[in-house]
Amino acid sequence: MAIEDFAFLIPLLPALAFVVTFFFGKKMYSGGALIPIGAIALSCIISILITINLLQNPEEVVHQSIHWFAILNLGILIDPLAAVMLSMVTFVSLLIHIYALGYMSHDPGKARYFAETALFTAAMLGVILSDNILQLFICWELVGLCSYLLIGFWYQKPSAAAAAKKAFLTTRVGDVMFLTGIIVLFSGIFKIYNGNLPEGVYVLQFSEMFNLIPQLSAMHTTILGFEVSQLTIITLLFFGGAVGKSGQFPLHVWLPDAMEGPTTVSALIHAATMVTAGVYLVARTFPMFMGAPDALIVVAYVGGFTALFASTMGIVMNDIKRVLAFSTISQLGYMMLGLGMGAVVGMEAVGVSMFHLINHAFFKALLFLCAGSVIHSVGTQDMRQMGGVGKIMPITFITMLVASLALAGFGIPGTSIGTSGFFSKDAIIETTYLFAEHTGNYIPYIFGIVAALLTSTYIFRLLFMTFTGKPRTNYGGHESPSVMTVPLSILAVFALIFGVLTQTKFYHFLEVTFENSFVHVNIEHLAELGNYDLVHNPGHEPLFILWLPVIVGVAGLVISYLIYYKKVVDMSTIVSRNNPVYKLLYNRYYQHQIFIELIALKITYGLSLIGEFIDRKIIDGIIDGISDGTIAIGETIRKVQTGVVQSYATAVIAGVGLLIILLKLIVEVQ
Amino acid sequence: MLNKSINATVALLFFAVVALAVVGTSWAVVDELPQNVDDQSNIEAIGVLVFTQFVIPFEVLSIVLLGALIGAIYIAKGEVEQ
Amino acid sequence: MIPLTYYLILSTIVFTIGLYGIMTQRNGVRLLMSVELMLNAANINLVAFSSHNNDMSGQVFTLFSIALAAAEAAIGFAILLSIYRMRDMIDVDNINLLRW
Amino acid sequence: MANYMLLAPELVLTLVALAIMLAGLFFGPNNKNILGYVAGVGLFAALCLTIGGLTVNETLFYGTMTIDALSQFFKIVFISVSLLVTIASIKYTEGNKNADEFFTLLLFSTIGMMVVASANDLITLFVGFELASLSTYALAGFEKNNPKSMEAALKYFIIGSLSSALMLFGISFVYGMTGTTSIPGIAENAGALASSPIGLIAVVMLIAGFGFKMALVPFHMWAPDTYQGAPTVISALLAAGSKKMGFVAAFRVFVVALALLSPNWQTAFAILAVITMTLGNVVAISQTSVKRMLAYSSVAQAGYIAIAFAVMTPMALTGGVLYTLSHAFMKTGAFLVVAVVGYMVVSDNKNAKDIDHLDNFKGLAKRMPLTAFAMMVFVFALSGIPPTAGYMSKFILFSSTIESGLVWLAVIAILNSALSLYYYARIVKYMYFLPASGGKISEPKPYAVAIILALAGVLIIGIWPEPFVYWAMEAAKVLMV
Repeated sequence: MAIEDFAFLIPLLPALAFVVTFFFGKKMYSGGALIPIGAIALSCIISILITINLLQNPEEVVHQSIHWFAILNLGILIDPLAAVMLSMVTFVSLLIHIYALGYMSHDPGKARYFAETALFTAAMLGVILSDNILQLFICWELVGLCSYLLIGFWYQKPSAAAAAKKAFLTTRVGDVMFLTGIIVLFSGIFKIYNGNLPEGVYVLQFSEMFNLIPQLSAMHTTILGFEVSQLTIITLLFFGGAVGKSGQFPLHVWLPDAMEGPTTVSALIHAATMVTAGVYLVARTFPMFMGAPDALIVVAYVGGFTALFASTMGIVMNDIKRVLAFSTISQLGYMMLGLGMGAVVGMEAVGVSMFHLINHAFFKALLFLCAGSVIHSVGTQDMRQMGGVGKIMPITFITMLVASLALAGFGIPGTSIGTSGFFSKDAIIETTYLFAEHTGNYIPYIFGIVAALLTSTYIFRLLFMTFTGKPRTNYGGHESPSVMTVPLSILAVFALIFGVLTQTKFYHFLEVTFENSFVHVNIEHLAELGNYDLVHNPGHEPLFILWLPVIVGVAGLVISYLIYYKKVVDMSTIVSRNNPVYKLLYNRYYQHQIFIELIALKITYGLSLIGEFIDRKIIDGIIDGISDGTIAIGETIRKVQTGVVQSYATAVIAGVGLLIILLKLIVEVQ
Repeated sequence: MLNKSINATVALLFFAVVALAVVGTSWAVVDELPQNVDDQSNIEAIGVLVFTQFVIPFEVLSIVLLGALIGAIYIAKGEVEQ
Repeated sequence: MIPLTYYLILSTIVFTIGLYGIMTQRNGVRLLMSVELMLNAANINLVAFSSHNNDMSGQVFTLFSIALAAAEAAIGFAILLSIYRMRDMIDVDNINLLRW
Repeated sequence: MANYMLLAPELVLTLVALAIMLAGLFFGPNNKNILGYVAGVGLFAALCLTIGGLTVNETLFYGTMTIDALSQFFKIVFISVSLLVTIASIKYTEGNKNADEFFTLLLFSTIGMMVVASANDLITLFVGFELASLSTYALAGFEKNNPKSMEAALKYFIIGSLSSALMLFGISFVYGMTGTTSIPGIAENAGALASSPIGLIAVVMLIAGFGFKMALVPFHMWAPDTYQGAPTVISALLAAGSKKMGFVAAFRVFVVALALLSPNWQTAFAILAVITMTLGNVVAISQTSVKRMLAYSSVAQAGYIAIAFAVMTPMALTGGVLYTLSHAFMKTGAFLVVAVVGYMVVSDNKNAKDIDHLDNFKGLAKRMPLTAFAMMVFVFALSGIPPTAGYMSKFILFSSTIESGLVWLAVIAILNSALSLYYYARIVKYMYFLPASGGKISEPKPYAVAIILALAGVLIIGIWPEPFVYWAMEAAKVLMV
C-alpha cells in the first residue's frame, strides 16, 4: 500500500482526536493531551512521507474524490503546494501541542483546550487538502469557529470574550466576501454551461475552475460605470476573504486583540493554522488571479501597505505579544506583496511567497513560544516591567535571538549563509525591485524596504527591552521546563537553517504545482488574459539592491541598540517633548546622533503614533461605528412597534395603498 | 386629532386607489344582469354545487366550524383558579 | 338595470368604512364589527360578479365566507371575553404589554 | 372516480383529532397529555402516507384538490413541524386538563395547512387558510390566564381577520375578471386581468393576505408580539409551519394562477424582500427577549424566501422551496430550545419573570450541553454557516439570484445574512462564554427527542443535501409548467 492511501487520515486523525479528547479528556492524564499529540504526529509523518514522495516523483499528485450532491464532490488534493503546507502545519502544530503540555499544565480547562486545538488543526488541514472551493470554504468557516472558541478560551475575562467576538465578526466580513465570490463563480459557471451542468463534472473543483478561466475572464459586468471581467470580481472577492482571515488592512483589527487567548493559541493562529489560510487561498487560486486584470496589483498594494502600516505600529507597543501580533500582520503583508509580484514573475511569486510563509511559520511560532515562556516565568506581558530576563532564561534568550535575526532577515547576500528569513523576505524585496525596474513603479519596493527597516527596529527593541539590562520590577522567574524548551530549540534550528537547506529546491518544487496530472495551467497564457507582462530572463540586481535589505536590517538593530540598550536618548523626553531638539544641537556630544534623533525617533515614532491613532480610532472606529449605528437604527425602528394593534392595522392598510402606488409607477416605467 | 387624520388619509388613499381601478377597468359589457325568469331561486343550483364540485371545501368548512367551536368554548369558558 | 360598477363602488365604500373602523375604533367589539363589514363588502363583490358572469361558484363562495365569518366572530368574541374577564376592559389601546 | 386514498393523510388526521376530542372526556387532568402520543402517532402515520404518495400527480374532486410534488413537499413540511411540536407539547401540557383541546386544535391547524398545500381552487384555499388561522388563534391564547398569551391571540386575531378580509376582497376581483375560482381556470383566463388596473389591486391585496402569514414587512407587525406572547411551542408552529402555508398559497396563486401578472408581483416581492430582511435583521439586533429576537429573525428569513418570487427561475424556486424545509427544522428547533430554557428557568424559580430573556441563556452549555449545542447549530444554520441546511438553501437561492442578473438583490441578501450573525453569535456567546447561574439540569425527554429530531433534520439536509435538492426541484417543476 502506498502512502497516498493514507492521505485522508491527515485531517481525520486530529478530528477524531477532537472527539475523543472532548468527551473523555477530563478523565485522562493531562487532559488527554497525548491523543491530539499522537494524532497530529501521525498526520505529520504521513504528510512528510507524501512530500518526500512528491519530491522524488513530482507527477504523483494525490487526488481522491467522492461524489457529493450532484455536481459537487468531496475530495483531497495533495500537490506540491498543499504538501509543503501540510508538512509545515502538522509539524509546527505538533511542536506547539507538545509545548502546550507544559504551558497549559495548570489550567483547569485543558481538556477543552486540547480538544479545540485538535479541531482547529484538523480544520486547517481540511482547508489545505480540499480539492474544491466549496469544501475549502466549509473548513475555512470551521477554522473561524475554532478561533472564536480558542481566543475566547478564558471566557471569564470580558476582554477575552470581546476579542473573540471581534475576531469572529471581523473575519466574517471577509468570509462573506469569499462566499459571495463562490456564489458569483458558481453562477458564472452555470451561465457558461447554459444551465446544463454536465454529468460527472464537479464544477467547483479547482481543475474545473481553472479550465474555465478564459471563459470567465471573457464575461464582463458593468459596476459603477466600469467594465469589469467576472474573473476580476471573483478574485477580488476571494482576496476579500483572504484579507479578513490573514489580517490585511483594513480588516486586521482582530489580530492584535486575538492575544487574549493562551499564548500557545496565539502561536497556533499566527504561525501555523489560521492567518496563513488567507495567503494559501490566494496561492491556491493563483491561476485565477493571473487571468484577472489588476487583481494581482491590488493584492500587491494591499500587502505592501499592510507590511508597512503594521510595522510602524510594532514600534510603539509595550505588550510583548502585541508587538508580535503586529509583526505577524506585517509579515503576512509581505507574503501578499510577494504573491502580487506574480504580475511580473509569474509562477515564481507563489514559490517566493510560500517560502516566506513556511519560514515565517517557524520563526513566528518560535517568537510566540519564547514570549510565552517569558510570560510564563515573569508573569506579565508588559515589556516595561521586564528587563534582564536573558540572565535567568538563557535558552529562551538564545532561541529568541535566533528568531529575531530570522525575522529581521540577517544574512550575507551572494553566499548561502543566512537565516531563513533572509532567504525568503529578501527574495520578496528583490522581486519588488524587479517589478519596479520593469514597470517603473517603485511604490511596492519602497513599502518593502521601509517595512524591513521598521521590522528590524521593533524586534530588536523587544529583545533589548525584555532580555537585557536590569530587571525593572521584581518579578522573580526561572527557566521554563524542558517540555517547553525542547520545542523551542527544535524550532530555532529550523529558523536558522531551513532557508539554507531548501532555498532553490523549494522554488523548483512549487513551480510544477499548477502543471501536473490534476490541473494543467499555462501561466504564460493566463498572464496574457490578465494583461500582465512577465519578465522572462531576470537580470542580476545591482549589488546595492542585494545588500540593501540587510543594511536596513542592521540599521534597525543599531537604532534599537542605541536607544534601548545604550539609552543614548531618554524615551520619556521625546515622548513628552519637554526637551526640545534644539537643546541637543548645542551639545556637541550629541551631534552625531541628530540623524537618529530626527529620523528614527521623531519622525518614525511620530508616524507610528499616528498609525496607531488611525488604527485605534479611525479603522476600529469605523468598524465599531457601523455596528453601533446599526444597533441605534434598530433601537429606533423597534419603537415603531407600539404595541397598539390599530397601528399595526394602519401599517397593513398603508402598506397596501403605498405598494399599489409604487407598483403602478414602477411597472409603468418598465 | 392627528392620529385620526392620518387614519382618515390612509383610508381615503385606499378608497381612491381601489375606486379608480374599479372605474378604470373595462368589465365585460353586460347591459343587463342575466335573470332566471322561470325560477328566481338559486338554491337548488347552489345545493348541487356544494355537494358536487365544492364538496371538499364544504367538508373542510365543517372542521372549521368544529375547530372554532372548540376554540371559542375553551377560551371563553371560565375556569376555577387552581 | 344597475351597472356592475355601482356594486363595486358600493362594496369599496363599505370596505373602506371597515378599514377606517379597524384603524380608529378602540373598543374590541367595534373592531370585530369593522372586520365583518369588510368581509361583507367582499361578499357583495362575489355575488355581483357571480350574477354578472352567470357563474354560481361566486355565490357558493359567499355562503362559505359567511360561515367562516361566523366562526371567526365566535373566536374573536371568546378572546375578547377572556380579556374582559382578566382586565375588566376591552380597549385595545391599553392592551400593549407586548411591544418593541 | 377519484382515488380517495390520496386524501388519506388528511382523513387520518381528522379521525385522530376527533378521537382525541372524545377520549378527552375519559381522562383525568393529570394524564391527558398522554393524548399527545396519540396525536404523535397520527401525525407519524400521516407522514408515512404522504411519503407513500410522493410521486403521485392527480387532480381530485372536480379539480378542487391536487396532489402533486409541490403539495406533498409542503405537506411533509407541515406534518414534520406539527410532529416536532406535538412531541414537545407532551411535556408542555403535562398536568393541564385541557390537553385534549390543545392537541385537537393542533391537528386541525395541521389539516388546514395541508388543505392549502393541496388546494387547486381559491375556495378550497380560502377555507383551508381559515381553518389553519382559526385553530392557531385559539392556540396562541391557550394560556388563558396569562395576559401576554391573550394579548398575543388578540393581536394575531385582529390582524389575521383584517388580512383575510383583504385577501377575500382580492380574490373577489380575480373571480370577477376571470369568472372562475379554479386555479388552472384563472391561469387560462387571466389575460383581461393582466391588462386592467384591477389586476394590480388584486395582486397587492393577495400579497397582503399571504404576506400576513409569511410575516412580510409591513404586514409583519403582529408576528413579534404574537410569537413572544404565545406559548413557545405554538410560536414554533406559527413560525415554522403556518408561515410556510403563506408561501405555498402564494406559490399556487401567483406562480401558477397569476403567472401573466408576473411583472406586478415580481416587483412587489423584490421590494418587500429587501425591506423585510433588512428590517427583520436590524431590529432583531436590539432585542433582549430571545423569542422576540427569533421572531424578527423569522421575519428576516421570510424576506430571503420571498427572493424566490422575485427571481422566478427554476433554480430560484428550488432554492425557495428547499429553504422552507430547512427553515422549518431550524426555526422549530430554535423555538423548542427556548421552550426548554423556559422550563429550566421555571424549575429554578416558580415565579420567574421574563423567562425568555437572553440572560437565561447564560452558561447554558454547562447546564444543558445538548440543548446548547443544538441551539448553536440552529442559529448557525439560520445565519447560513456550512455545513447546515440553512447554508445549502441560501447558496442555491443566492446563486440563482446572481445568475438571473439581480445582483443588487443578492448583495443585499448576503449583507443581511452577515448582519444576522451579529445577534446569532450573541446567543452562542451567552451560552458558551458566560458563567452559569445554576447547576446541571437534564432536559425533559419529550423536549430532548423533539430537539434531536430537528437537529438531525438540519444536519442531514446540510451534509447530504442531494436528495432534498432533487425533491425540491421536482416540487418547483410543478410551478414552472
